[in-house]
Amino acid sequence: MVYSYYPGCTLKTKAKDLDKGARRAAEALGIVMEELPEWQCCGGVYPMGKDEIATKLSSVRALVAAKEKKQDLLTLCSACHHVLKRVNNDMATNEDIRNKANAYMELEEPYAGETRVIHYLEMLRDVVGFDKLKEAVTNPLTGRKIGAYYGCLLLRPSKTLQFDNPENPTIIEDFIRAIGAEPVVYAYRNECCGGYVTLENKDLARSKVANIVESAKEGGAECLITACPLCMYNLSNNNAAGDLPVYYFTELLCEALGLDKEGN
Amino acid sequence: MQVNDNKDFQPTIVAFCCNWCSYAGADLSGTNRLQYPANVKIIRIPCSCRLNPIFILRAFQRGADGVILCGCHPGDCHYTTGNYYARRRMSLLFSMLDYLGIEKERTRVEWVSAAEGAKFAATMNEFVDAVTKLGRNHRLEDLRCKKQ
Amino acid sequence: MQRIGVFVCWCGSNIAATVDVNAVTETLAKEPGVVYATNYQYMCSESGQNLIKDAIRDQKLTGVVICSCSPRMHEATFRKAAASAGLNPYLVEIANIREQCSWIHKNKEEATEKAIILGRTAIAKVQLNAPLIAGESPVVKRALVIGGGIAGIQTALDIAEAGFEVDIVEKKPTVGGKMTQIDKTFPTLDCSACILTPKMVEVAQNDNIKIYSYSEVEAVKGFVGNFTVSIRKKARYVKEDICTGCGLCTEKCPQKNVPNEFNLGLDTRRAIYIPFAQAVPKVATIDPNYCTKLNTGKCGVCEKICTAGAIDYTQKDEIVEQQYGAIVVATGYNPIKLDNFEEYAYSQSPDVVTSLEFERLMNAAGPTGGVLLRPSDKTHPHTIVFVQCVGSRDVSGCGKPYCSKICCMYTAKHAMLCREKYPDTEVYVFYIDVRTPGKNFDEFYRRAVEEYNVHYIKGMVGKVAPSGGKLKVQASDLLNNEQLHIDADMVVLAAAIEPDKSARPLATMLTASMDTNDFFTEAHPKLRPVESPTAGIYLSGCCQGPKDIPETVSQASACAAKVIGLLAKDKLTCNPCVAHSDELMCNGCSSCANVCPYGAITYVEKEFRQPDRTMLVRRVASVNPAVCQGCGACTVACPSGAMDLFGFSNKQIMAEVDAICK
Amino acid sequence: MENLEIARELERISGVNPRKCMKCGKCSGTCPAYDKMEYHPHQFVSMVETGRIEKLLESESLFTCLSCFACVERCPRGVEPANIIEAVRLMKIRPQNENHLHAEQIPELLDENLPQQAIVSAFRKYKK
Repeated sequence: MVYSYYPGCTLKTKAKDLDKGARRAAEALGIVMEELPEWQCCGGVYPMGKDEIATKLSSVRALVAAKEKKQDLLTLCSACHHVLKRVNNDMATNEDIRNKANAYMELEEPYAGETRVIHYLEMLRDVVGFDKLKEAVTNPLTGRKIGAYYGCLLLRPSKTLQFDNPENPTIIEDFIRAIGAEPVVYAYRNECCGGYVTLENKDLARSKVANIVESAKEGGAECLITACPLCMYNLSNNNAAGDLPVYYFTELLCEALGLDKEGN
Repeated sequence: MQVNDNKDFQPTIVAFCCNWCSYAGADLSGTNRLQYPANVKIIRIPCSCRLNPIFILRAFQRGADGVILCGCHPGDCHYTTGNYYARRRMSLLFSMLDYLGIEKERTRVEWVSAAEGAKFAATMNEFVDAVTKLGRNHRLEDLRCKKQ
Repeated sequence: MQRIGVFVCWCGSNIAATVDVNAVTETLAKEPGVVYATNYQYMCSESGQNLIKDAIRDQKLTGVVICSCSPRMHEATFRKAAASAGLNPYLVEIANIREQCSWIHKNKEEATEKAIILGRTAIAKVQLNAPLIAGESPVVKRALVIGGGIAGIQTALDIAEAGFEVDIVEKKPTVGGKMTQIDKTFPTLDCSACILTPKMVEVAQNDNIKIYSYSEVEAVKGFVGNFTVSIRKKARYVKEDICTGCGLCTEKCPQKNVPNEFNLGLDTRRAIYIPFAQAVPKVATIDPNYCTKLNTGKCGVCEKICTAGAIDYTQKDEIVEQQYGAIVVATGYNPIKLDNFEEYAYSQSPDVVTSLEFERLMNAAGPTGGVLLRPSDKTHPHTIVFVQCVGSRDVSGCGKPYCSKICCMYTAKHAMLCREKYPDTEVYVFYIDVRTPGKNFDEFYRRAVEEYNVHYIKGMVGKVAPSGGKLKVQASDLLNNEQLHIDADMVVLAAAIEPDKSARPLATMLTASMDTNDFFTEAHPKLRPVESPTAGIYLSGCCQGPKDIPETVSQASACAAKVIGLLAKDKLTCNPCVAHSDELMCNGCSSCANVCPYGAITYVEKEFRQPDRTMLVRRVASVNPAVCQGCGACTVACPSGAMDLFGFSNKQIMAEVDAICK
Repeated sequence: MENLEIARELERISGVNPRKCMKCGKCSGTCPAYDKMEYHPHQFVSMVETGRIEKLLESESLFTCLSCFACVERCPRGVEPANIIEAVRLMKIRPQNENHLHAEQIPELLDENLPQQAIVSAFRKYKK
């Protein structure tokens, strides 16, 4: 299976671990990730205003590029996934946004949301299959108790993202089982960590992180895994107790597949 | 749109009323002595969905100046869905008539319940006014049926 | 040659004051076909009617036009008079010169002119009237009630009481329905079983009632007065007539781990079971999904211990065919599945329960013997949060757009019972609106607040987080503009109710219409609330819309009254103003059947003689006059003009149009 | 009257019809930033509906919303309170010199591990 891959800015800088692990693991699983040439920042935050067109264009360019290659667009960062998927949905369903974006882009063939945006985790679940992944695991993380942290952007709004049950998701838990570890299901795994205000309202961010960390630890989690660089930063840096390590899910994936972090 | 300047003009108006709601509504406006012009003549049909577009064409052919259909409110049809059929059929027919040059103001669908005597009278007053302003209708008229 | 008589009524001065009745009479007398015209002070009076009757006989009239009040007033009167004089009643037409002429106009000249046109219009129509004979169809004097809950039971009892036979088809092994699972009833707090079980016994003992339990309706044919219904009696692997209901088998069966649906899965039962002690019929049923003998061929414990010899592992489903005059739908409701509401953690914590589960937890015959214990650790809950409107009034696509109607009251009941039985519990009720219309209902709710000190909070729960054996409830308190965080021991969800899943396929079988929520629609929302628009189909209970028990019972009895009214007749007189198809013109395209709301149109293969004398078999529409209600939708849909309506034919209406536009 | 016009403009930007709200308060029951907000999600919806926009425009609550979409997800009437809050935010920052954060403030808030998203999510409250 060959995918167009949209890494996003953060994965090229602060969240290299997320990207590197994903590429190595994909190779081991027989998935080809072709990074889009000349991709631009998705904007990081989905512009909700119905009259915001320009801020959606960079996402549309990535979607069009994947369409031209006749490939699904694979994403890894939660924020990029959220933005690309929602912009794609706008292009498919909102006539006004579609017309204006197409008029601006002057494409040969107007774009109407044809590209399928798929997250790396969805790819593992729906294309590779968690049972196949389990077979590929050479170094099962037996005995490790891991809490999945979903955050907001992968799940909501579920009508557009259609990622998993927004209130009781299971995809990361299934992933944890596939790599041989034991998932810790805790109530706050889909509650916001306060990442958006981490720059200027540390109090709020810290109190949200505390709820999540407490809830996970109570369930016996030894660490958390996430797909979001912002959650990663916030959960690691704003956890007052500082006692619950947070990893990208791809880091543990590599470990289970017997690949070291640097990808050897 | 032509504007009528003949003050004595009396339009001929055919009103089709469904038996269960609008005909009863028309009766109620009579019971309450609510006036509306004598130009309106009512034909009773079992349901608004009984109205064949041909009847309307025939009316215009025979010299009617306006045709109005009254039925039960959506969801209240005695036969459950008849008024929905009527609404769909009439919207098609009226746009065709408009295309043929019979102004949109000459045709109308209105929902009048059995309790809405006042609405019936008001609707008829409005409709007669609107048609009177337009004057005689000559489109579709069959010259053999021309009035003396 | 037509011989038409015209009768102009003065209606005292009601007509005569604004309409010159003499002028109308004289003018109409000159219309073609009119041989007699007269006017009279009160045409509807006995002497007025005699005037008409005499004229019909003396003048040998072939049609009658009466210029009088609305046909909605006296059409039936004049038709009857004509019939008694030997004229077909459908050869009478009314020109409405009172409500639609004299009463709405002041100018006498104008009104007279209009009255003449209306009279002329009626004459034009009556020329084309055909004598119509109302058909008759026989009535099978037996009713079928589908669903054996309180609605079905009440309807069946009332019909049986009137002396007619009734069959109840119930898909579960026992009748009783949801009410058997309910602990107490509002607003009186009397025990549900205590008032229901005597009725169940009554149903079983009534000679006029036959219960098909563990059975489903398979197919329905026919029409009002004469339905043929196939009923599938599912194999229960126990001979119903031999089983004594001793219950020994249900104690000895080694398969113990079957979720007990009567207690909503809160405990277990055996593979052979009697749903509950007061079940009717009190007969054991083997659950084929769990029975070891049926699945592997080994075991047979129940057969060995049954002294009556009632067990029969070879039993097969059986189809029974039966005739009915009327069918009552009483398929009831279910709480919705809460998969879309995981923010309340229903599947994540056993201590989050639905209200119906809470009924079982409070019930003396329930899994905890009537002691309120948390399902997770069997401890006594001290803080209980009730959440209203879970899935009701929800247009987001997760729930139901309507108000489920019963939740406000049963939640008040639950809250009150909790506080009464366990005064040490704190009870919170989160509500959007409290809706308590009904006799003694609002007083009941206020008692919960004022006397039982239940905390009613205007707001909604946003999240329930199971944590450390507690349920962390996060909610808004809109009146105090606060967000609340409550550590609860139990959360009770007032789940929306929806029609039973069996209702949709049943509606298709019955050609009874449903709304978008799968509730059956009534023939008229105000005036015919217990009848389906499809003749002979009646609606009882929650299949028509959410209802509480008192409302269900009154609707069930109303429904029975309607059924009795039908069954009391030997023959049904049909409305003769129905559609009919000209077979020579019909091309069998199905356009008419597609718009018919009653399923009155079927297709038959018929042989026709061609111009070249060969015979050709064609498919043509055939209208069942007993089912057709005469709306006329098909007459307009028909592309070939084969469909027409008696009494309101194309020609008649066209003649009226011509007369008005002349 | 003028405020009602602004309210209709907000409805256009957000694509939300606040009259669909049935005042159940589930958005505010759900909101993770509730305690730090002066006006809460249900108040945003109701104040836009009735045209009381000025107070909202002056409130810090605009920038306290975490854009977690929990209110959008759980609203039983499909009202999307987060979209309304975003629309008010846009109305606040679109005029020149009305920025919530200024570019020169940003460097001192940064630390070296901070991912770009955090800066962008601060920047969304900012227009050049």
